[in-house]
Amino acid sequence: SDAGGEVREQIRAVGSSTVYPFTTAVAEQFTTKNADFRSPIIESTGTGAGMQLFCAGVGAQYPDLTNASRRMKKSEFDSCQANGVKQIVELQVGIDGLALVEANNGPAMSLTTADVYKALAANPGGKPQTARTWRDVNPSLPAVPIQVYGPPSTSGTRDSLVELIMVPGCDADPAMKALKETNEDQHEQICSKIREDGAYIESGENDNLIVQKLASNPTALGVLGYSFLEENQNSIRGVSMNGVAPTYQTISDFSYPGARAMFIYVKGAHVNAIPGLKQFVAEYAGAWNPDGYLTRRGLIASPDAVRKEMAQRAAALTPMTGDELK
Amino acid sequence: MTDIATPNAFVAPDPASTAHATGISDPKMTARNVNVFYGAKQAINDVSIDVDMDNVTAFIGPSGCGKSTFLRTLNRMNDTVASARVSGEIRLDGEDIYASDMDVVQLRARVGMVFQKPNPFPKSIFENVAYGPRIHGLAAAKSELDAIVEKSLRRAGLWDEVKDRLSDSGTALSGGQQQRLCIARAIAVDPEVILMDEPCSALDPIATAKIEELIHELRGRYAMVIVTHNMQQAARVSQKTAFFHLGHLVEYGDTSDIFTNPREERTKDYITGRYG
Amino acid sequence: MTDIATPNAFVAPDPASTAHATGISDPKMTARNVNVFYGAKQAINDVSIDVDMDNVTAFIGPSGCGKSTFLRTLNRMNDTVASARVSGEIRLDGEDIYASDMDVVQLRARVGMVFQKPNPFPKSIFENVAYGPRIHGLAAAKSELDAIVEKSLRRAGLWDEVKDRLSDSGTALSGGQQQRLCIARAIAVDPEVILMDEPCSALDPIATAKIEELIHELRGRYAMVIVTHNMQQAARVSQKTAFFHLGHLVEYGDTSDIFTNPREERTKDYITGRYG
Amino acid sequence: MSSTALLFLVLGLGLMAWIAARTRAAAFADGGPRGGATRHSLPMYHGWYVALWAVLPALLFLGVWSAVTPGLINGAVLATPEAAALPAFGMERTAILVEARQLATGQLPGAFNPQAQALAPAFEAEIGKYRLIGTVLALVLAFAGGAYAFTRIRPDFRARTRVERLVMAVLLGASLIAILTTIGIVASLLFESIRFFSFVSPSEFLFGTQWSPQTAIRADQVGSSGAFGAIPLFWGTIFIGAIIAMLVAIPLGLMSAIYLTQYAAPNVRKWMKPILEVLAGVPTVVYGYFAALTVAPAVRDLGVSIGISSASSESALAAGLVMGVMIIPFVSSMADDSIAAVPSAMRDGSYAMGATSSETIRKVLLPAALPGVVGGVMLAVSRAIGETMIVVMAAGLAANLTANPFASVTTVTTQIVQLLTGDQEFDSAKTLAAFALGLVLFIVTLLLNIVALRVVKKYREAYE
Amino acid sequence: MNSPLVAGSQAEGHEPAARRPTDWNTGAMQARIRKRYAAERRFRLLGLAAILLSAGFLAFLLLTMLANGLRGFTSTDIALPVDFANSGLVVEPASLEGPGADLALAGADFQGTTSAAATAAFGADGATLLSDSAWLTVREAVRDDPSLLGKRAVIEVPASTAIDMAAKGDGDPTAEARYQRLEAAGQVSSGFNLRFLQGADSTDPTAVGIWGAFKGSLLTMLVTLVLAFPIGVFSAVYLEEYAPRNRWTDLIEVSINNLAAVPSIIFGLLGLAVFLGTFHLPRSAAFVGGLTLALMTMPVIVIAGRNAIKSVPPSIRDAALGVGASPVQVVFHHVLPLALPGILTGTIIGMARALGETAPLLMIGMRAFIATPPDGFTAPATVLPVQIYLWSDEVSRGFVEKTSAAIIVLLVFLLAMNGLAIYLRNKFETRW
Ligand SMILES: Nc1ncnc2c1ncn2[C@@H]1O[C@H](COP(=O)(O)OP(=O)(O)OP(=O)(O)O)[C@@H](O)[C@H]1O
Ligand SMILES: Nc1ncnc2c1ncn2[C@@H]1O[C@H](COP(=O)(O)OP(=O)(O)OP(=O)(O)O)[C@@H](O)[C@H]1O
Ligand SMILES: [Mg+2]
Ligand SMILES: [Mg+2]
Repeated sequence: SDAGGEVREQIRAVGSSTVYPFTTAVAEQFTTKNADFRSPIIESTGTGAGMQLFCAGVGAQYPDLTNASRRMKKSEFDSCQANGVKQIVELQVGIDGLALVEANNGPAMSLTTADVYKALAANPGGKPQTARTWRDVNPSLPAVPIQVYGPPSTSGTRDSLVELIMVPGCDADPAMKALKETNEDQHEQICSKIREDGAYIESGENDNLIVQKLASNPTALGVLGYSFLEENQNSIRGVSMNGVAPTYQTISDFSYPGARAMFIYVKGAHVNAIPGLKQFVAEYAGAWNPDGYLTRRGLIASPDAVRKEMAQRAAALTPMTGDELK
Repeated sequence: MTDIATPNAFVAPDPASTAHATGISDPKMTARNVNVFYGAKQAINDVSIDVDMDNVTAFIGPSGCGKSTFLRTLNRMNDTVASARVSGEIRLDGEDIYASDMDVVQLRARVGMVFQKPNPFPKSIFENVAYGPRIHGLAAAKSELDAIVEKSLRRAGLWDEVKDRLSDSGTALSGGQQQRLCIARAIAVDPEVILMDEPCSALDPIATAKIEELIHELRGRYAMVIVTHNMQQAARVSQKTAFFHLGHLVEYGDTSDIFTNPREERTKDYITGRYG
Repeated sequence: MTDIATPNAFVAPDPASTAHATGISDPKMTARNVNVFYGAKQAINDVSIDVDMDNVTAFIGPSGCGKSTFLRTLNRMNDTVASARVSGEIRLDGEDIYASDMDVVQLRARVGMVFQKPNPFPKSIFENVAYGPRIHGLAAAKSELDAIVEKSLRRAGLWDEVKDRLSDSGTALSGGQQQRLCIARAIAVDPEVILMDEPCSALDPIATAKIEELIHELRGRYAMVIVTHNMQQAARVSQKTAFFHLGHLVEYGDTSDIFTNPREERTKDYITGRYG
Repeated sequence: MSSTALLFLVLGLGLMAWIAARTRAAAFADGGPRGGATRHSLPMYHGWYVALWAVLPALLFLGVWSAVTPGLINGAVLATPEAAALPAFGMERTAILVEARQLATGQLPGAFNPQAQALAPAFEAEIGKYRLIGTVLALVLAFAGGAYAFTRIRPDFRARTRVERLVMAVLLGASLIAILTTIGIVASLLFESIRFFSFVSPSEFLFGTQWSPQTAIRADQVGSSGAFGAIPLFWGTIFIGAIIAMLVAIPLGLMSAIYLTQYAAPNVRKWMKPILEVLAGVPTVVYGYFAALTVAPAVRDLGVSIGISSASSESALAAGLVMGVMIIPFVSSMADDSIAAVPSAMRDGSYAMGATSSETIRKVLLPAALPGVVGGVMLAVSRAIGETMIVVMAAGLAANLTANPFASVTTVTTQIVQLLTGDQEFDSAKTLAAFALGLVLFIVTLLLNIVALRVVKKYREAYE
Repeated sequence: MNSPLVAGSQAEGHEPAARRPTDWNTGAMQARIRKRYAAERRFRLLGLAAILLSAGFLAFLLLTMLANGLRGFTSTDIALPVDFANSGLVVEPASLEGPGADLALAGADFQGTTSAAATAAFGADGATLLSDSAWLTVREAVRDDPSLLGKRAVIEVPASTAIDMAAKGDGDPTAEARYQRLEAAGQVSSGFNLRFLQGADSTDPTAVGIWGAFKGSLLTMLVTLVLAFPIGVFSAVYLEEYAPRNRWTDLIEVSINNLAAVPSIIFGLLGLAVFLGTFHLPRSAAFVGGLTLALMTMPVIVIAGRNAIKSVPPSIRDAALGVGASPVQVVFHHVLPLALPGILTGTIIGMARALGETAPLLMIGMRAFIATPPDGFTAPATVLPVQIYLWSDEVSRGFVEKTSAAIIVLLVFLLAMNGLAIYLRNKFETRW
């Protein structure tokens, strides 16, 4: 009940595995630059679990910061409020691209979101899935078997895949778009359920393994964070989508469909109690510029206007009101 | 010694009572109507016997007849067998050893035991003999302990052979020496009775002869009971002999009578080697 | 039978040679100057002996004297002990059984063995007896096998007791029955010699009597060697007796001579129970 | 006084009691074990007896005291006027109280919350008060206990029996931990599982053939259809752990054991056995890495080269092979033990009939050792189906109901890890499914073990 | 002297009187025997093959790991000339004496200086040749020798992952080319990577170290040992020596045997629900990890302990009881000392398994990024196998060889423990 509680001298962060490498990089710089603070503890729990831990309350046993590969939901904000986590500072740290990739010796595909949808949906357009090769989906594509390594249904990245690529691909069909108005449930069934007959291969969190597997299986595609694509240029390359290849440029201006913003949420009530939290946020704000060290690790910087606003917010630690969320 | 309570069991009509009623002046231990069960199986059937101070008593009988079982009831070593159950009455100096307030640990210090296979502790010879005195606090000082160890080893006839290597491991001795070491270990706590379960069966003839000689020497100082499967040995070392068969005490009496003039047919068959 | 090669070992001046030279007409197996070592330790020391067809030979001696060891050299069961090493010469019908071209598998089929503790396989009674004929391919058809099993069980005097439950497990029989089953199993491959290592020591008197009776019946049909620690048993069942002591063959001769008129002091001491 | 200092004080008192009692007992007349006036127990035991009486009640009291006082202190603090401003109930109130306490005890350098700052002095005062009371009571108890025990020392007092009774109690207590752990496991799985079964019916869970936990992570999430038929997971688990792995482990393990026990020279055996055991000691994460990076691609290439174009690089075969190798020692050491446990009389019996080694092994030793071997295999299976990391890293997550070893399947343990480390809410059916899966896994291994124990036990009795 | 028992042989009356011994020398018999011997040889070869296959697999596994991992123990350094005098670094050499040094250094822009120096020395792409943590090396150098500040000095700094990979012959073509040029100029060197053994986790593969995880493993194992060993030994003693045979002890026995085979991940769930959920112990702490693993290891120790205790000959117990030792004395004076080697081997094997365990620790939050070695039992920590798991998931390719190197460290640790167990087993085996 009211017993418990621990002394804590270092920052504790939880949340998305996508943001994790950036936050750890910042943490590392923070430690080397601030010898008088203990190094932060950053745990990759996934966005949802991170939100849950973050919103559980105020006090030493709850994390100070959570990483999110998507924006906080209204429901999560409410649960935070209910638990006394009143002041939450939202910071967009940059953009991540959910990239479709293939091996460098692959068939050099160029796809549209509709192709991907038709190839990966469980019931494309409400009909049973029959496509075996990409040519079945679109006659202009090569006749290689559909094999896509992607995030499992337990991960937030999977949500992004559905939200950013599958649903738009589905809505490319006007009938589907119309369905959304009339029968939202059915629309969702048809547009967002991914096939489970083996063509879409759920791979664990280990994206390196996906890279390895692509290298040994050139006809397969993979769904990866942009940072992995950048790091492994020597073995894999991006697949262009709707004519746009995943590059730093196309993602930062959101012209590549797989682009998504990444956030961190800071607990206002902890700023004064946890030594170094303020400096940590400042370090982050200094690192997310296009020439900062985070971009070398695959972060795509936010547009200038956003960065400017975020920098101000980071300095003033202005809490959000909740109205901006949906 | 305290006087012996005379339980009515004493006059119960048991086959052996007439046998042992003769010639025993001063029983050290008395057993009356003892039954031992292992689970549902009865291993000892209504045995009454007296063990006295001046004589060596031998238990003989074919394998599995219950000699060891009965011997182990005398110092409650059977307590360690979960399935064993004992009924009847066994008294040491008139004290009921199965009474609830009997301290088993002390009883075993008073009724020592030597086993069929020599079982020295894997410690030094000195420590083997000193173990009992130590746990019973019989020696206040190291010198006292030394004295006890020396005396016990002397009595066991082992001192001259080992006095220069008391710190060697007890397990490094030969079989016969080990068995004498075990006897020394039993003597060291100054027991009143010594029970020996086939102490020579694992030994060679020379070692056997030494143990037999030792038994002769210790006679009178301790009440002794010896189980043996070697009838010649029983004849050589004991003054009283009890013949067990299938859990019953068939015959009990002076050794010379049993071997020359057995009253029971079974005893005679056994002694002449028709079975066993 | 083939004629016996006479190796020069035969005339070697060994202490026992005079003893066994007498009265043996037709040796089935001959051992000459056999030594057995376990690692560096010598367990059998220069033993020469003949085993013949018409007599039952008993090996007696105190525990550890090497009876079992010597017995096991006769069908090379000692091969299974890694540390065991045999020198000297042992012939079966004149054939050297330790020769390099000797087929051990065949040898063991010709020289059967029965052990101290009955060791039926945990299979049915039928399978126990059929095991040997099966592995050696002695029966071409099931009916032949049935006949062999029946014949063997009859010879072992077990047929009437088990004929209605041949498919019961062999381990479900009583000790004495198990031992007779083991004898039946040995007989089933039609051996020429049967070696028995204390076959009755784990049995009760009645079972023992049955086995002794069986040995009498089989006599003449197979050469038989029996190890026993029970001198009365040796006297009852054997015609020849060999007394071992500390790895040496002390005395070998007609059973009646050995028991009534031993030539060696050690033999006499042992027979009269001064040790063992 | 801090609690550590108090602890040491009490222990110090115990030491003094030990010395005093030992000295007193040593002064009793020494008469050997017989005779009336003999001391029953060694002085040391008297020492322990008194020391334990001095220390244990005091420690027990301290334990209870430290469990009870926080509530009392909170009550007292809440009664102060500063506490009136606290929010009525809920998490925030608790958080403030905890914080105030931590401030008062100096555990926190600064306050998250000004209200906590205000309450801190009150906490400080109350904590001090209760600590004083506790100290005094503990010391009194220690003295009283020690004194009581000291007065009982007499030559015939059975101190050893008493002390040993305590030792026995400690030993018994230690063995009860196993039961507590079992209860803890069941409790921690059962509660969440019951909640899971309020979302998904047990029959759907146990017999459904569709596993696709794509339920909404959040209320508004897309793709929220979910299917919780666990049959594909059970199948995957059995396929990898009980079929493929066993096809590797049983022949290799059994033949290795046979070779080592029956044929190998003692020296070879002495070396080979520990070497094989290393296989079981290699961490599973290493196997996982190895399986994913070395074995899986090779298996895929093999699949493609023999014309199975659908061969996945996350195949059941790769995971099963590596897992099979991992459990070779489980099979081989159990087989080794049970073959060695077959009485040598059996072996001799067979050799004496003229059987060759292989005939003896196949016809006599193995049948006799079979129950033990089966027991070992059962244990190996339960180890295999509980194995996590190899599958997490090498076998994929696709819940396919297929018998194609080149296809990807998933196992119960993998799904547990995925469900609990993904982006989830803690009371969604998805997370709770992990506990339900855990429960099933626990029950299955429990049954396997009971069967294995039965088999092994029955077999042991057969020879004794 | 004894008359033989009367023999009755009616039972065999129907048999032929003459005995026909089996003829072993017929062709059919000989062929059969040859066949049997052939089967014997085949069987034996099969056994040998099984052994060789198993051992071969182990060798292959170890060699693969070794081949991949040994490179992780070397690093590539670049000789970087830094002109401190003209670098614009604002550090007072005087402030570098004494306790304020760290603060003074933290304020200075070593990062900028380092990349400027790199650009000056190696051209426009100079900064990308160096590791992200190269400036730390420069800072260390200045801390060690403040006099550098006024001079020009050449400092060996770690190269970037790309150059490092190129140096090891595994880089992409541009990096290879760049490396060739650097090597031709004598500006690179390779050597043993001491940082790897001393440092903790990092996001930069050229700066990572294994010591943090190693220490976490040590602390966790310590907790496991301290809890599991006494409890395991005590339960083993109780069950083997004192427990009456009844339904309760059967229950204990079944639980223990079952716990020894319960999937490790279930212990993770237990730890999550009980230690974190109910007792609110800190996440990611070595203490909680140790607690969880102790529950997992304890049954193994109990089983090993019981076997060891069982193998102490009963005659020793009889001997002690026979001179009047109490049951407790028998156990503590005789049985336990004699069983100890066996108990220890079992313990080491159980501990080795706990050391390699990953899955349950993932459940209780020991998968965090922790850049400093833990300094206590409740401090956040990670352990070797989890570190391996985390590194295998890192973005940078430089982590591949580090993962294998960490595996080597873990294997060495384990082999040492197994070796100790074998040594104990051989040393103390059957002394009576
Ligand atoms: N622990 C036990 N549990 C069950 N039965 C037992 C136990 N110990 C002995 N028995 C049985 O009790 C009977 C008597 O055994 P005991 O050992 O006393 O015989 P013994 O006369 O000493 O035989 P031996 O000469 O072989 O030593 C035997 O039938 C034996 O099987
Ligand atoms: N496998 C072995 N390894 C080493 N020494 C052995 C082995 N088997 C027997 N011995 C030793 O060889 C000697 C003779 O043993 P053996 O078993 O032949 O005696 P035995 O006369 O049959 O005795 P018992 O009457 O006790 O059966 C003994 O000293 C024994 O210790
Ligand atoms: Mg006995
Ligand atoms: Mg023998």
